[in-house]
Amino acid sequence: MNEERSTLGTVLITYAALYLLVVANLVVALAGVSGIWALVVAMGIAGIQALVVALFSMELLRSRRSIGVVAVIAPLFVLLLVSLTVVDVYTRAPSPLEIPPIDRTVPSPPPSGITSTPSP
Amino acid sequence: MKNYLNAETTIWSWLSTKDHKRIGVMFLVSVTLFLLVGGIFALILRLEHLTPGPTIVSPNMYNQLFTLHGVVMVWLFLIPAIPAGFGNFFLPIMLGAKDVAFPRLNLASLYIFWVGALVMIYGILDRAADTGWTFYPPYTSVTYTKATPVLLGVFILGWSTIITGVNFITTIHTLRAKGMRFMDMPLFAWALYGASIIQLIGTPVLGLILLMIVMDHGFDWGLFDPARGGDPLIFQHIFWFYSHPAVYIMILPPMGVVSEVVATMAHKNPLSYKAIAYSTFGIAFVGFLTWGHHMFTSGMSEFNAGIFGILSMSVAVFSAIKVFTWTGTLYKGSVWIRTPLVYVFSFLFLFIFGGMTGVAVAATSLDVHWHDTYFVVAHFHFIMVGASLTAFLAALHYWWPKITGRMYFEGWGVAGAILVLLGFVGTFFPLFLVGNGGMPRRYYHYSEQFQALNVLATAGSWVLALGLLLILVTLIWSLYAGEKAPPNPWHSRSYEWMTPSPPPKENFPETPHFVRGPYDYHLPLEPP
Amino acid sequence: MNVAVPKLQHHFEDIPKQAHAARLGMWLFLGSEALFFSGLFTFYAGYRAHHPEIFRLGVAHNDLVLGTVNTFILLTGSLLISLALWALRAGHRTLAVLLTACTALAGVVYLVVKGAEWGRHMSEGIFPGGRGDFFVENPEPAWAVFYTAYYGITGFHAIHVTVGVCILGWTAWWMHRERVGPAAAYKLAIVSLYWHFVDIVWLFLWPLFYLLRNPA
Amino acid sequence: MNDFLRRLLYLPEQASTIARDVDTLHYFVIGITMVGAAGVFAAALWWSIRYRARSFDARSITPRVQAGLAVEGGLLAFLVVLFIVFWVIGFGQYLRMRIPPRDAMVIYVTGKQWMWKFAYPEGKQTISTLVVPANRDVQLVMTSRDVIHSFYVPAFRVKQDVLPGRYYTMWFRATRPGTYRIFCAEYCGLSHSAMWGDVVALEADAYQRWLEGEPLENFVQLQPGPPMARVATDLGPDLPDYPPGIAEASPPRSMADWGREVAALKGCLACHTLDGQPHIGPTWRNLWYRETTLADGRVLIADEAYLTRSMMDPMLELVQGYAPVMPTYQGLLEPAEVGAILELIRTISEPLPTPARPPEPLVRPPLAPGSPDRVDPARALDFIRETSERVAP
Repeated sequence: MNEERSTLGTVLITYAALYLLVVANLVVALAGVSGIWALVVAMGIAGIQALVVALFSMELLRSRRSIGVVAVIAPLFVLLLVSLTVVDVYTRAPSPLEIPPIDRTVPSPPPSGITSTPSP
Repeated sequence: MKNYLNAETTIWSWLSTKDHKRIGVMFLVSVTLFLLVGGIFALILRLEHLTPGPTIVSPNMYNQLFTLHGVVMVWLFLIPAIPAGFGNFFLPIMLGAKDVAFPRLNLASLYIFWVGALVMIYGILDRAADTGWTFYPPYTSVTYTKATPVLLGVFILGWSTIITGVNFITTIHTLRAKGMRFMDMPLFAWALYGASIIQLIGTPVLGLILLMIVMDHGFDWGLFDPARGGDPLIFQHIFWFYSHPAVYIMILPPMGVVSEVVATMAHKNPLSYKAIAYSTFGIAFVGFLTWGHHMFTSGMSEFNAGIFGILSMSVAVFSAIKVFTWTGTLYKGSVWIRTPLVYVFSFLFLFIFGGMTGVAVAATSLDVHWHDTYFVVAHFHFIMVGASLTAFLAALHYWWPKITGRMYFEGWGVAGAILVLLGFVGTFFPLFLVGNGGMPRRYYHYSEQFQALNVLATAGSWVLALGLLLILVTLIWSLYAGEKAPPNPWHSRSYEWMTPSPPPKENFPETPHFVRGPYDYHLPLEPP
Repeated sequence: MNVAVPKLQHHFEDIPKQAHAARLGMWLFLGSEALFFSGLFTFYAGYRAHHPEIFRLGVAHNDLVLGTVNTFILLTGSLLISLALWALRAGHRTLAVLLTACTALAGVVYLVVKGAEWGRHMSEGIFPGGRGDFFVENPEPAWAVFYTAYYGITGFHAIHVTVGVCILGWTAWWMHRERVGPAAAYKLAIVSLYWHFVDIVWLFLWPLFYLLRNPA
Repeated sequence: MNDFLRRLLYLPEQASTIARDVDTLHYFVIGITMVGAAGVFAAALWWSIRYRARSFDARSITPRVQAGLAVEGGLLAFLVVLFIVFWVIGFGQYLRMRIPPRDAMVIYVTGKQWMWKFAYPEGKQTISTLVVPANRDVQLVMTSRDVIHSFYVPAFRVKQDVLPGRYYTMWFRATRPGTYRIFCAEYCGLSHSAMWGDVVALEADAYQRWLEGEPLENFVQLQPGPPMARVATDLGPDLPDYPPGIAEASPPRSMADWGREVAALKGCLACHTLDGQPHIGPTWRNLWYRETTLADGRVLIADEAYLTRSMMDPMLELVQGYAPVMPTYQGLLEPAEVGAILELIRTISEPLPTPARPPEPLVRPPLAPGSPDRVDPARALDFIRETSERVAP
């Protein structure tokens, strides 16, 4: 694990890139990209930023291989949990009956079928 | 002769020790205590089922008891037992190191374990949760019993296991003896490595879901309340993402113990070192893909049920490879039938039976009938008690001479092992049949036709309890009346037997340099 | 100027091995923290899948300016700690102590801005758990779970930032008191790893709560 | 053969079309499990005896036997194929189970804390007894009113969790008339183990006659519900107390919690709800000291006196819009228990800070208001009397 100096230059270039990526993400959002593409672009840029921070600021490039393995495996499992849960929500069968809208204004009157008192 | 036990004998020297061996012994004592606590809860539950109606406890008490039985057994015994107890003691010795990578962190893990246990005991005494160890919302959000202390207790215990995981992986990576490659490590170290991976990836997710359910139960945030947009299935996904790999935390270290005991008692190299090592990693990683088989009937989509079904099958393959490799190790060996090997035989039979019923449950349509019935209860008890507890007892007898310097009593050991095996099969085989008959689990009341089998199961539980008590008494008795233990009673080639028993404070008189592998039984054992 | 050399633990042979062990230990801990946040991302993703329309409206309702300011603050903090590490390795200890203190300050500013944002939401009557009169006007249940998710996720992240600020403060004071030299720079590197991790988590949270606002 | 194995494995009768196929897969998988376990165990025992240690000194050595890749690979391949076969058969049956046929007859099911309620499209409603025609596909549209329950009929080999706020479907086709027990399989609180019911499969014409209103006793004799069910869901006054010596859980700290426990055990929560949902009886949420109009038009404040009076003599001051079905609790509640219930009602006097649970997602029977076979109010009373008799004969 060589401890030779990380040059000032690399630090400054890294963070210039990161600032640019933040601005890029902002511009894309304000430009009105919508739907699935908005998600893909936003997460893509965030992923690139995370990669840059990990490789340069967290000196992953100059660490031993065992640390690299940890840095690769953890995000994979994050993705695993998120993706399979979202797949479950999207592939559920549609509800056989639509759920009546929630009206919170007044407690609903007693159900008529069961309990209305007999007409005297 | 100075060893780690009598190096200093003040209480403070034990409480502030940084010696991994003492921390291991303290973990073993606490963990055995909680085994007895959980066991008592189990006995009361079995007594309750002697008659279909109310027998000795009220429904409310029964619900609290089965919740606490689950929580105490899972987080206070099964998960810390072999990694924190035997792992702490033997991993540095097996690697030829003086101590674990972060000794102070190791002691912190012990204290966090005790704090978590105390918070749990406070929860137990003060109207414990009656929600089942799975804490499913929306019931956990509306129950009037106090779930918060139990939840926070488990949260704190989770941190204790995370710290142990960090410690073990760093130790294996940085503190191996000179010239010891990964392939020269004993198989118990591989098992601990696999279990630590799961602890590091799974336990934080448990920590988070417990905090969420505390918010839901304590402050009514309605995170999973459908009236406020919530969906209980999101809880189940995040909870089972931890809880299924948690059962592999409970089974991987016992597999490591069985690999050690089989190789030593058969005096033969394992049939295939690579098969066991790589299947340990296989179980550790593929274990995370299979959590959905707990939710086949919970309203998850059929598409997901199919994916999780096929992925759950892949985990079973790795366990099966290990079982075939252990059995093959006995071929052409020189087998000593001693107490640890009797436990390994019961481990083999019960683990295959438990594992295969697991595969059966993963075949999706069968699970619809079995889910949440006593069949599933019997399945996971075959794995947790049949495999993990048996392997814990095997490890206890196998390493007793090394830890205490005394030999245990062979006759009593075998008697205890047979009693435990008979008691266990007597308890849980009838529960398989009752589960097939359709008796749901967590039932205070059950239909009359299931009474005969339940009475049989309760009788079996007494035999199991008797066996465990016998083992406890004879082992403590052997502390005083047991004969002095030689450094290598089993003539094993594994590294932990190359040091005197009980080992000195710095493990090896001089820094070891191992020239031969841990399983070279084709070479004679020259005196240490 | 006596340059304090870190104490060699009895069971490590040399400092680089001890430094690598500490760094590997911290990376393992950060791996487990990443999984802690995976549960929160699942919580957000699951409910965004359930109620895409209202989550989009919720994100549009959030204040984009404050969110972006916070992103720049954390990024600057990440820059400052990298400079501090470079300074310490180059031997300028006082500069390193100053930069570490500035990083802690950046963390505090982040928390202040986040507090302001929470205050604004609470003044609009938005409280976790679907309480508050904001939820009387928009009765759809998804609003309640969006804002509970917002408070929960940003809350847990804020706790991590607070812990980071305390560690940074202690590290600055420890470097000053021990007159630490380049040989012990790996200890500051460990602290910077944690701070960079907290920054990465926010880089993912920022789009989820502030950028994904455009109607399909 | 099928019946012998079914009896050997203690499986319940196969009363639905899917049950027989599930059981065949069951025998196939359990058979292989038995063979595998016995084979490995026999191999282990045989090799241990055949190669038992003869000399115990440290110098004894054993040959180094290393399994080739072929042996391991072969075992691996065999297992992978075997498990995939299990999955293919199992998942096929699972899809058949989960996707209801097009023309199935729909019945609405609601799981509520510790009872099952069934509503037929024709307007008939029953508690705990689901009457279905045999040899006809029946699709259940299910939801829950409070926590997760699970509709489980062992004889049909079907089970489906039921979550609040969502509808779930499940279908089965009873092959033989008869009575098959329903269990709740997902833990749902105090009387989870008493949440039983019965599926009564009748011949087609008998079912039609029952639908017209013929009492169920003409067709089938139902066994009594579990002893515990009578305590929690019983509408009748004669509540069996626990046998003496039952170790009662330590009484909860606050009176309100104890009141909630007493209300659950004495069956009040069977008709009154705590979360603002109207049910058979008025809800206790937000009831404390509130103006209530009685059946005869008088208006009074619901204070301690009124609540205690209506516990002991419910018919005296009946609330407007509710059926006179409440049994008297005279002599059944000690003064301390009455006080605990009043304390419970007092502590839930302010409206829920959050919106109430979604109103019963159970859809009203989809009948046009004017349609003739809509249940007219006069017959509603017979239904109440019929269900209260069935639950508490």
